[in-house]
Amino acid sequence: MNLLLPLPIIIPMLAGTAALLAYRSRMIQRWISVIGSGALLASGIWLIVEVERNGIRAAQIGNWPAPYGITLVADLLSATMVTLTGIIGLAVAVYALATTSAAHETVGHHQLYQFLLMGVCGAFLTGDLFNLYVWFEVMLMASFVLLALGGERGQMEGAIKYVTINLMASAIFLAALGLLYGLAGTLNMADLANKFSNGLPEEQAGLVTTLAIMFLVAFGIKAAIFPLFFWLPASYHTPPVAVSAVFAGLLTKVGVYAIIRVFTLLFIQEPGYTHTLILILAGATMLTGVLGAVTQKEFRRVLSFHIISQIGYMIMGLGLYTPLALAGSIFYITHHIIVKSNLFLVSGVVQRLKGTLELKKLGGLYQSLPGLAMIFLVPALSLAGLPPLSGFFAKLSLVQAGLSQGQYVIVSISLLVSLLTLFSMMKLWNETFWKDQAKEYENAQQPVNPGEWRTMFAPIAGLAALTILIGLSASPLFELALRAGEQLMDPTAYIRAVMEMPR
Amino acid sequence: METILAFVIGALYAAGIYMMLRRSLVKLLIGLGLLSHAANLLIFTVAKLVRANSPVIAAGEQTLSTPHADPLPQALILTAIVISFGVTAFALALAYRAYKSVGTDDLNEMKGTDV
Amino acid sequence: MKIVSLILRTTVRFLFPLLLLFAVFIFLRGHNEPGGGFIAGLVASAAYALYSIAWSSKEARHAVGVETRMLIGAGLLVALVSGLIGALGGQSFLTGLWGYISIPPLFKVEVGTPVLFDIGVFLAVLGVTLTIVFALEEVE
Amino acid sequence: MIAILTFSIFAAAMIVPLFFRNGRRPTGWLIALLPLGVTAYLASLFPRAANGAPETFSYNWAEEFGASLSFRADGLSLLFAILITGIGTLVVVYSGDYLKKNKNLGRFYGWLFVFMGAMVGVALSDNLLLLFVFWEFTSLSSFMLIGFEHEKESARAAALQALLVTGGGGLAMLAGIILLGQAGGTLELSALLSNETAVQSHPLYLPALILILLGAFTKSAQFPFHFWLPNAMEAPTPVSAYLHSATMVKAGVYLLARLNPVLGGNDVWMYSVGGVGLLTMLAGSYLALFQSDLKRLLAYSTLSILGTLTMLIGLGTPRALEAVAVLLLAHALYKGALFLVAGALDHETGTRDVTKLGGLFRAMPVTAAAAGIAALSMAGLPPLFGFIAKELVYETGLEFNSWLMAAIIFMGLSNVFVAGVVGVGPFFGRLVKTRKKPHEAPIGMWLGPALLTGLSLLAGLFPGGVSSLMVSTAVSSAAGEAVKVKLALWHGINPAFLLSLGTVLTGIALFAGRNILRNVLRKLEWKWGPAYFYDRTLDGMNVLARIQTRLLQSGYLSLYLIIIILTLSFGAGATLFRIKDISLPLSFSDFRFYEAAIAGLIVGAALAAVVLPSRLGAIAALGVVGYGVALTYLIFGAPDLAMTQFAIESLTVILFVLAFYHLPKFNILSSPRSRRRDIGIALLGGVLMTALVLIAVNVEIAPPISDYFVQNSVEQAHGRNIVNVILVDFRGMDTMGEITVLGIAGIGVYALLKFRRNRGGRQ
Repeated sequence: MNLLLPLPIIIPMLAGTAALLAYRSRMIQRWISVIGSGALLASGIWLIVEVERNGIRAAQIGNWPAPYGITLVADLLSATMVTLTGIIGLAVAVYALATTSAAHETVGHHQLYQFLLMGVCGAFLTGDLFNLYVWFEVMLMASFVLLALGGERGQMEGAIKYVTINLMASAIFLAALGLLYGLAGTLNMADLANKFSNGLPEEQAGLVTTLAIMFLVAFGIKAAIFPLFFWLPASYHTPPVAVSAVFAGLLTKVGVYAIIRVFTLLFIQEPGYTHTLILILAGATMLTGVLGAVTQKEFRRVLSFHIISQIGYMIMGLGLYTPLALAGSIFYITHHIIVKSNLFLVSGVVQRLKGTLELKKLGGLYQSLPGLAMIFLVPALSLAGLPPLSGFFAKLSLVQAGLSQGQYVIVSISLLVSLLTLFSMMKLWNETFWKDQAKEYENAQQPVNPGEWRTMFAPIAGLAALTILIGLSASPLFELALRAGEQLMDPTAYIRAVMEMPR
Repeated sequence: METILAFVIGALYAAGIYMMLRRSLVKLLIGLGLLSHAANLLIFTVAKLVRANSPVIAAGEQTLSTPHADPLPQALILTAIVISFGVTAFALALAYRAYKSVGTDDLNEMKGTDV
Repeated sequence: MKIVSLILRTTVRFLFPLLLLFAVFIFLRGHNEPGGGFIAGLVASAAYALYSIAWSSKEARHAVGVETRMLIGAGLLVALVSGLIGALGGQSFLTGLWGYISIPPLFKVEVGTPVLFDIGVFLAVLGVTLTIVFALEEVE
Repeated sequence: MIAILTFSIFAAAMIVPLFFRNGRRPTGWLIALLPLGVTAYLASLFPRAANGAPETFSYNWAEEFGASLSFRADGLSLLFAILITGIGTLVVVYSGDYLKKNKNLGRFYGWLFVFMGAMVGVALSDNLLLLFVFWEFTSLSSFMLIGFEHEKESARAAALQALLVTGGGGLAMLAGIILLGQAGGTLELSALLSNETAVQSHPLYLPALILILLGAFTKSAQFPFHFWLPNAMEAPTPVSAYLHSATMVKAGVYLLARLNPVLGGNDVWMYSVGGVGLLTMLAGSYLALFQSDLKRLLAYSTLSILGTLTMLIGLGTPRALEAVAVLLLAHALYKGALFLVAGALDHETGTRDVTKLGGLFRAMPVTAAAAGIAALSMAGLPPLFGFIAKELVYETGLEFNSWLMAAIIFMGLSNVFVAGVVGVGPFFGRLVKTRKKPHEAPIGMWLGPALLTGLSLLAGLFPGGVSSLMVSTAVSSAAGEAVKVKLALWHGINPAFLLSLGTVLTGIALFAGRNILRNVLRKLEWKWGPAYFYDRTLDGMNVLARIQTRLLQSGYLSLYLIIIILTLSFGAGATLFRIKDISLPLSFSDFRFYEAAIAGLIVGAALAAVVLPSRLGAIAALGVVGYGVALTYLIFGAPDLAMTQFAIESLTVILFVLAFYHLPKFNILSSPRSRRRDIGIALLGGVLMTALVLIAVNVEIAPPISDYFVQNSVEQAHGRNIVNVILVDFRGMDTMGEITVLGIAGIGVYALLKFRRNRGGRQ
């Protein structure tokens, strides 16, 4: 019980450390990676069950009372995110067994992967702003290495942009953090929320809102919102597929999570200003992302730009700022993480078969691998929001929330964008699966042995099944999201859980 | 002194940003270094400056009696320094590796992965 | 060149144990006076770094005795274990537990899991710094 | 039961392709048993619907969204559903022969059943969101079926076009449905239908109406969205027959009829629905006149009928609705048959060009007979069902004004003409040589047309029985009140009959001069139709997207950083300036000389790092900055920080030097202009940070929490160096993350420098 909250951080740290100590044996590292991810998923499920049953859980690390020590907090949003991390973590860990080269494994792929998961979980669970910075750095550092590992030219160019821009974001984050500590003398988010809650005088409130914008920029870079997303399309298509799949699913969502967290807990003094701004950014993010995707001619680049566009949906719910809308955001994040990782994994299979992801060099896969084609359709159509898949309900809840508030512009944009998403998913389908393979690009397919095939296919099929399942049982999941949204809209329970914990 | 340090911080940020905007990869790294100094100094300054009295309790005492520097921001900065050291070391290795595989350190030549 | 390296080697041979001792000293006083695992780790790695400059990274690796990445792993593991000790006793993760090791007339030392944690920090910093320095030195 | 029924068709979609594995090819006859059974079951539900107690089913699904698994089989639903499964049965049999040699027949059946299930779902849904789910499935399966011959680029383009147009309409409809739900308080159709006044007086009525109409219009290919339908003729002919004439395109019409009781009955409805229908009718009738491809010809004439149906719903009188039901049925029977005939002709002769077909009566007698009778029904001649339909339409027209009547007559004329061109032209006259030597189609391929025409004839001869019952129940549902319909073949000689007679005669005359007509009209063809706009819109979007992406995603890292800094500066700056009495307290008095000297050292060293031309100089300057900062820490009571900073700074300098040994020298690469720009940006950032620090230093919302550490460090945490205690105890979690970052950096440096691609290769 006392380990409930730290466990999702401890498990990957232990797994990463164990893999590091076992650096000589690739086989042991592979087992550690899969077992560690599985255990992480189990701890995530335990966490969400506990939080669902008993409300927001908090743990004072080191037994120091809040706000003096560091508090880990899990509300439904955090618990959901941790569970999703477990799901994607396990799926990609298994998939990576088939696709990661021995060279990558020898220099530490599995260790880095576990540390990445550790950082992600830490960011989701911490209740302390500076601690959040630390977890961000853990996650970023691991992602830097994973991204750059391989040393090809494209990877290097992508990595330099990714690293530089993310460090810029960290610098902004750190500065905002320092200023915030100077103002309020504390770093515990619940404590900060408490101090901000009883009506600040104008100058102080204005300064807090200024800091809010700084945090928005810092987290916005990490979440890849407009106009701060450049690093993403420059880099996400360059590393090995297993790496970009986990990046695509999880990393930007940590930024989104951070934005949602601080703009529902800390910076709620002037929602008319801040949240309207977020709504505008959401619309711009959706549009620019999807338009970027339209121009792309490579499988993973199309997918990368779609991440941006969907980040727009996720913060649209925050911009609308009602329980229903936040529930929509949470539902959307849930759906997106599963679907987007899966699409990247599918792209990896395509790359494995064809040796390339350039659309003009692909083709003929519907004829030769109808099973893969059908599995591609599930996440692809879900991404476009076709019923009754998960994406439909994600979109529906946001559209319903927007319409019930009379926010017609953003709703229209979101619907238009979903049409364009459909367009570009079907473009992928046309080019990869329907079109005949052009003769001049026909190359000898690399043989895939059955074991490897199964290892790649199992996670893809599993995630596709999950996508369908979410669609068919949207009701209980949305109910959960709605309760999460209500928790976010009323921070008092969060504050109470942190500040009045017996220990 | 806060006022003066505020300008020092501004100067460090400006210098760091300027260096990051250069086309040379190496200058970019120097810019990053300047930026992290600026951020650390910012935390330190905003959290009130107190001259000379470090937050170390004298042997046999239970607490600090004299006015003293705030220990918490010091701990934060220490963490930040260490993290930025790790980042810098990695960035150096990355720069080396990038230079080897791209063949130049001109950042404007490194745009093959966009567009 | 030869003379320089000869002087360097002689100096290092003299400095090396001193620096290591100094590292231990800084580590031990860290909880009460300025110092601590982090700075101690840096000082210790400076010792080995000097060693590698005076001889070679290969010899320095030999002097370390274990693969430097093992040191990183060990450091992280020690830190993690120090946190888990309190947790397994039913306390919160990373809770500090304190006790005394004493041989009554000779000495009495206060030890606790935070000290163990600091040892982890020391090992990790040493491992990381050496890994980086050696790797950079060994770039062809 | 009706829910299970619907889902069983979807299940069949998944199972049927499995029968085709390993080269097995079961016959279409066997597969057709399923839709046949479903048809029979649906027919058995009719009496209950006619008695006003339709079969229903309801189950919770996603009630948070207002969605439920509600099904309801009333007259309108059943009429439509029976049409779908009945014609579906024939199409399944037909496809078995038509695609006999196609290796993907199994998949074809799979998607065909997905479509069938979706359409039955649309017809039987009693919940608007559920209906929408099925609606989207029809779009998707239609996409797959239009693009069935996917190696052809034209097929892929047509499929995508259909999907985008109907999908876009579908999204508008989704918004409309949600608004309608807000206006009516529910998404259950049967509940909504009794809530007419509340809905129509609600402010959201108009937007909801427009959005839903967009969905219906795109689906039913109404003007100006009609262009996708002729292009969809890329699909295999059974698909065209099934989806694009008999069933899917009628989904919009069905929806309009379904919602007529709640949304209709006012002027907005009449003019929008009626007007669009009228335009579509005219456009389709006109465009049909000069086509020479059999399928496109049929497609345009289908458009004219779809327009007519929509127009009639817009008019909304009981007689108009009666005409809708009858025309819907009659059209499905004859147009389905004619499409199948067109497929048979294509299959047997290798061409679909009407100018290259003729005199095939002898070679294909059964097909010819079926075609001829179907054509008669289409032309509206007694004793076929088409005649009854046409009379009803004419009578409705006569109830309104003469302009409308004239338009309807034009439609009639066009249909007589097309009936001639398709049903008569290819079979009579002189035999034209074709690529393949024609002979009669296999039984599976003539059975469909024969049965459908047979039904046309039966329904025409005996309109009183089953057809009257079906039509009355359907019309009652569409009108929202009980309507009793008595169909009859012969109404005596009345104005409608006379006009109809005139139409037929003129139509025959036109048919005689068809080649001249075609050539004249071709010359008048207008290229700026809606299809042109569709293409331009798509092109425009592509251009816009490319410009935007090239602009934003330029590849220049410095531009990205500039955008970020500008965003931050303007975002934070603008927010800062919103504060009314903003004060920048400056105090230059409180400092000591050596402090100022250190400050000067830092700034000077930073400047040096910027301007020094040598790498080592810049590194040294960076180191001096670090030492200066460390001195500042020392002065202001932070010995730990100072020690760490000194150590780290030295180490960093060493690392830089080690790395720079392998990196190139500094070069001045940027132009003076971009340097000036960058100086500006850099100053902007610096000024912002200075201002923020100056303001923040003097504002305190709450005192710092550090006192707790001071009080408890010794007693609770057993340490006197509070900073160290914070690091290893109070905030040990931070340090844990910190050493992990360091560890990763170590692994990372090692991995980057030691990575060798060829080591081991793929496992």
